[in-house]
Amino acid sequence: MLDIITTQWHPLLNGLWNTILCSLIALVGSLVIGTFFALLEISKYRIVRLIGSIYVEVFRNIPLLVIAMGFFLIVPMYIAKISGFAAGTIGLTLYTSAFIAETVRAGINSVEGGQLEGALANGLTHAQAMRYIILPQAFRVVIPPLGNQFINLVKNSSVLAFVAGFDLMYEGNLIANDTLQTMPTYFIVGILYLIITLPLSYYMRYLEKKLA
Amino acid sequence: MSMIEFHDVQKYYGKFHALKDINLTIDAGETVVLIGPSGSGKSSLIRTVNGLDPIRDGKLIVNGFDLADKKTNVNLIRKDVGMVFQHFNLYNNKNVLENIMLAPRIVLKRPEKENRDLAMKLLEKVGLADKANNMPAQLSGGQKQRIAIARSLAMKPKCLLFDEPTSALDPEMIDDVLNVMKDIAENSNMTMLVVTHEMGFARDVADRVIFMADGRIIEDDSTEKFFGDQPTTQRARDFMSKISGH
Amino acid sequence: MSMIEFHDVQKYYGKFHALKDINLTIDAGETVVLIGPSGSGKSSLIRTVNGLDPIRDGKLIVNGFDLADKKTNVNLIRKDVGMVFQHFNLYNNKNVLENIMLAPRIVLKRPEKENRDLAMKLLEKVGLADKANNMPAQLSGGQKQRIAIARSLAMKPKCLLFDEPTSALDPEMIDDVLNVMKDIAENSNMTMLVVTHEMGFARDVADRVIFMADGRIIEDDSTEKFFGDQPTTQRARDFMSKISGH
Amino acid sequence: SSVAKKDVLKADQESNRITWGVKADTRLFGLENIRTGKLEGFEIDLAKAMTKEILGPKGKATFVPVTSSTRVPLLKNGNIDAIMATMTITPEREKQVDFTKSYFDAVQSLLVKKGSPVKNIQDLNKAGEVILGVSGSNSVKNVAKYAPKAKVLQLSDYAQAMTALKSKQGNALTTDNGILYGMASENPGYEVVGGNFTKEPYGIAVNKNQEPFRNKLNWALERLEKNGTYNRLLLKWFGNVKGFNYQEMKR
Amino acid sequence: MQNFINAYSWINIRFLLQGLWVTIEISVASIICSFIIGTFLGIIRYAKIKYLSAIVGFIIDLIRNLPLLLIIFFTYFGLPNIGIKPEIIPAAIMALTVFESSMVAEIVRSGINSIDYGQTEGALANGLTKWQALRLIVLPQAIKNMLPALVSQFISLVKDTSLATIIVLPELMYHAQIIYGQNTNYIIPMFVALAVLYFIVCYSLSLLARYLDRHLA
Ligand SMILES: Nc1ncnc2c1ncn2[C@@H]1O[C@H](COP(=O)(O)OP(=O)(O)OP(=O)(O)O)[C@@H](O)[C@H]1O
Ligand SMILES: Nc1ncnc2c1ncn2[C@@H]1O[C@H](COP(=O)(O)OP(=O)(O)OP(=O)(O)O)[C@@H](O)[C@H]1O
Ligand SMILES: [Mg+2]
Ligand SMILES: [Mg+2]
Repeated sequence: MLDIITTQWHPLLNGLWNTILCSLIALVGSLVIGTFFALLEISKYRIVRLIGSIYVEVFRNIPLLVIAMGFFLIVPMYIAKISGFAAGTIGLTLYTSAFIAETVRAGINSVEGGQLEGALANGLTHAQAMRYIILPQAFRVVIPPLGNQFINLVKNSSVLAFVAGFDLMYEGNLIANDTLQTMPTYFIVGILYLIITLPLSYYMRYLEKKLA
Repeated sequence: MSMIEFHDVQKYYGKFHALKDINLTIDAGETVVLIGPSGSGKSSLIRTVNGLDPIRDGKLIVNGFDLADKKTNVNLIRKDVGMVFQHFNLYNNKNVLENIMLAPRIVLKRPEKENRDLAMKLLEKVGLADKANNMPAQLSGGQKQRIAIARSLAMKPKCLLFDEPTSALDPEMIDDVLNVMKDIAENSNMTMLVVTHEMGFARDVADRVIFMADGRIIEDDSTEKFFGDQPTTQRARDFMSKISGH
Repeated sequence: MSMIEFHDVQKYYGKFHALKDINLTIDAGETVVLIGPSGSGKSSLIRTVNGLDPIRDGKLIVNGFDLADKKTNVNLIRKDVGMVFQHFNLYNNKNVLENIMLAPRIVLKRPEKENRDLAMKLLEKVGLADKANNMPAQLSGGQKQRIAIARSLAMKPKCLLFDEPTSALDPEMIDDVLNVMKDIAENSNMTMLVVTHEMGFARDVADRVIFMADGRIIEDDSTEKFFGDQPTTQRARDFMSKISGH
Repeated sequence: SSVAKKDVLKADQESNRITWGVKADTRLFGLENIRTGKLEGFEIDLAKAMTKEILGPKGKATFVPVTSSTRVPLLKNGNIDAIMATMTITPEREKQVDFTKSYFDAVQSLLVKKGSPVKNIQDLNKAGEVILGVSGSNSVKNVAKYAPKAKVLQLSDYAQAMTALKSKQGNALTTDNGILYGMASENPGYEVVGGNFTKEPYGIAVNKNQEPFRNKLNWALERLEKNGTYNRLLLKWFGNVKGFNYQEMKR
Repeated sequence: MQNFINAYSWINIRFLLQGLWVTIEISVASIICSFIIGTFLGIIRYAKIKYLSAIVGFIIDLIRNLPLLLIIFFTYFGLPNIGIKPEIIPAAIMALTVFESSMVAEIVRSGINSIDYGQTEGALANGLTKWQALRLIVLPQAIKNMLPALVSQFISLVKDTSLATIIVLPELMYHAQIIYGQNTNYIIPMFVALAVLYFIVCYSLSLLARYLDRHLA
């Protein structure tokens, strides 16, 4: 196992870096897009709500691999050239955003109705009430479930392995195939994932306690 | 000049007829107390006044705006009509000062310095100047309610609505809140519509007492008449005897 | 024979000293009312009696069992000591009848028929026989509280604890609940310890009134003394004047 | 462990059965026939023939589908006795498993779009060129030697790699020419170029310390080469592949 | 277009549906197992039992934070090292159960915490033991609150079964790969079919959840 680390540290580090990069981009992207669709889902207008829920249901109910493959194989045929890393990251962003939309929507619903009424009666418009009062409180409530989504996101970034995105899992597969030391290689890959996800999950737990 | 006018107002929740044939005029500067058993429609009535709940039918004119008209911008009404809730509804994510300053800043675009000065003055008025930087969760119920009143006053409204402002409070906190309300009623020419079971307050402060039951206004008396003689209807007399002492 | 005995009881929440040097004896069959300002420790005291909250120090003997002793099975005490909460705490997933029948069936293994008959009798006693199959969410606050009382009575306890049973209720519901409580106090030899702000109830029903402040028992008077003369301490007199009328 | 101590040949002779790890998703070598559910291909037929050779006419060959990532752990855990799954013999791999002599000398070529400026592997040795391959195959390692400046993208299977080529995710697809010719016949717009720039000897992998078993496999392979069975199977599977020169591969 | 027509021959569709059936079987088995085990573990975490809760919590955290792919791998190839040699299907169910149980445990723990503590106090004061209060009063209410999160998790589970292609589990994704192994032109039609089939299964699951949500008292 040590010899894998000594001889393969370069691709492993490269994979780790790409996994982190993809996760960060998808994290920000899915948070923005997810919040947007959460707001659509609670709109006054039925047609807007419908658009929101179609988006969420489609991306939530199709495997991430299929979405990423779609971007990698089909988009370049008709639309634009796209690298495996980009295809995987976009796929991951859209996929995760559907889950985040659900989470944020639940968070908004969990802010008690009095907060909205208080703001409206105080003269704020609906949009202002959302922006200054409801969303800030909703985000506080959704931090724990969002944390879980982010951990899932990091793990799901392994979809890059299927679209040649040079992430940790991709490099791990190659090393396992070259050296045939399959179990030790995946063991190391597992530990590298834990190095990202475990601190994240303990930080989330800490935040959850602090905000409770 | 009238501040609030109901003309044959009907309100429904789905199929449930919550307000029936409401006719009521409240003049500018009047203090009106609204009483009645639970579920009689007091909250429903008061919430239609600033457009928190829509009406189905009839005409409702508040501060010159017609609420039944879809083209009316309800925010224009809410600027001038404040509301105080049973459960305070302070913004949990803002401290006391921010609770008071937020709406004037955003809605009225009041300059920051003037906004802060007024907020501090109102905090003093409600006796809580030392709590300016506390979060709502750090306050007792009575303190929260006084902050909520200050928050409404900061908009310099012409009219204030109160929906059972003291019924979620511990008994020894109630007087602090009622005293603030009395002060407003006596020392400003605010129009006030107050749902409450505090009969002492009604007797001392109200110009008129309105009694509701089953979605209807059953009595609309001057305070002297309501407490001096007796309510006209049996319903109101029964109700008064039931709540006396609590 | 004494039902509840506190000997130098101390209770802490973390570092906060919530009950200080409590000494108190309540005899079987007595009705005791406990009053005091918010945060004075009334709930803390009453919750130690059936072991919902642990004590740090001292001796607390309830129905012959020593609660300070770790070997005491607290469930044996709870069988005989019922409790009624401010917010009712009815089982939201069970209908009214099931709320009442659950504990006797599981804890006392009371035969089903006998259980149901007693439950129906109690429902009649609290005036809600027609609500047997309702879910708690379909009841008003006053109805919920009467069901909660019936639920406690179904265990045939020797002692009942009440923690502000009427303070979450609409005023016109309060009498229904108080009347049920009066009936129990007068027509059974239940021991009752009641935290309440309803002075009329205290005056009519209580044998003794206890006043707490800052975690201490400050006054422990007979009802005649407390209401007839005046409370001894200034603290209690101030408190009484503040809450009178609410 | 117990797996390492076991004498596989003896055990197989006792049970009259050899368990092979084979491909189930690779045309010509090992592919599941979805009508019958049976595996078919050159490696399957060769494995059956070798089983009969070693165990006699009643000997049974059992097949376990494997992927590039699972074949070695399955071997080490004793789920399978031998791997015959387009596995190239490399010195790196010989540290972990033992190989028989080569049973198929694949040669590596390139597949490109017709009219592509790429004519051979040297044309790809430029920054910005992208070569597609299948992850776990040795061919991608080879191109890294011949065209170190090109970028290599490795995908999970041939169909994905072929589609990526069509999506212009790369300029050329590399692997063994038998597979490339097969794909060229399905996709008329594409052609095999670059000659046969390197050899890819496939070997049967067995666990370390199984000398008797490995020797027996080599022995059986030689017998099949001598009695013409090998050439017959070659003709059966590669005779019709357009552009594939099976004559050169005859033994 | 011709590719789509050829790819969707009856024999290929039937083969896909066979894979779908395996996906459903594996999913149902894993959902049942992980629901039972996850609830049990969630209760242990909630109950704050000395040492045990902390140990269980640590193991849950470890598993939750690993990619499922690796867990499948370790189950299938790691267990034989300690003398357990599962077949592919049991191995897949085991790996999914281990992973999903740890996710379910977290959902259960926070579901229980979401129930007003007054419900527990009411039951305790009424003479019930802690365990009776949990089982009869708190859990039934918590399950209703947990339903949306549980269903999301089970939808993920259905999709996650596709990761078991790595150990050649003959489920939907793997069958699609076999089909496009015959002809590389079938790959896009197969991915479209995968999207549709997974969508149908997963969306039905959310509809079922919505139905339950409305009809659970
Ligand atoms: N959002 C709603 N949807 C359906 N019915 C409602 C809604 N709000 C109120 N109601 C019903 O309308 C009736 C009047 O309610 P309202 O809250 O106005 O009474 P209230 O007099 O304020 O009572 P309380 O003293 O309990 O506050 C009640 O029967 C109530 O159940
Ligand atoms: N779980 C807890 N943790 C920490 N402090 C607590 C806890 N429960 C009560 N306290 C504190 O102990 C003191 C006594 O509380 P308690 O609830 O007994 O008062 P009370 O007399 O019942 O008041 P109220 O009339 O508001 O119900 C208060 O200062 C309160 O903040
Ligand atoms: Mg109301
Ligand atoms: Mg209390």
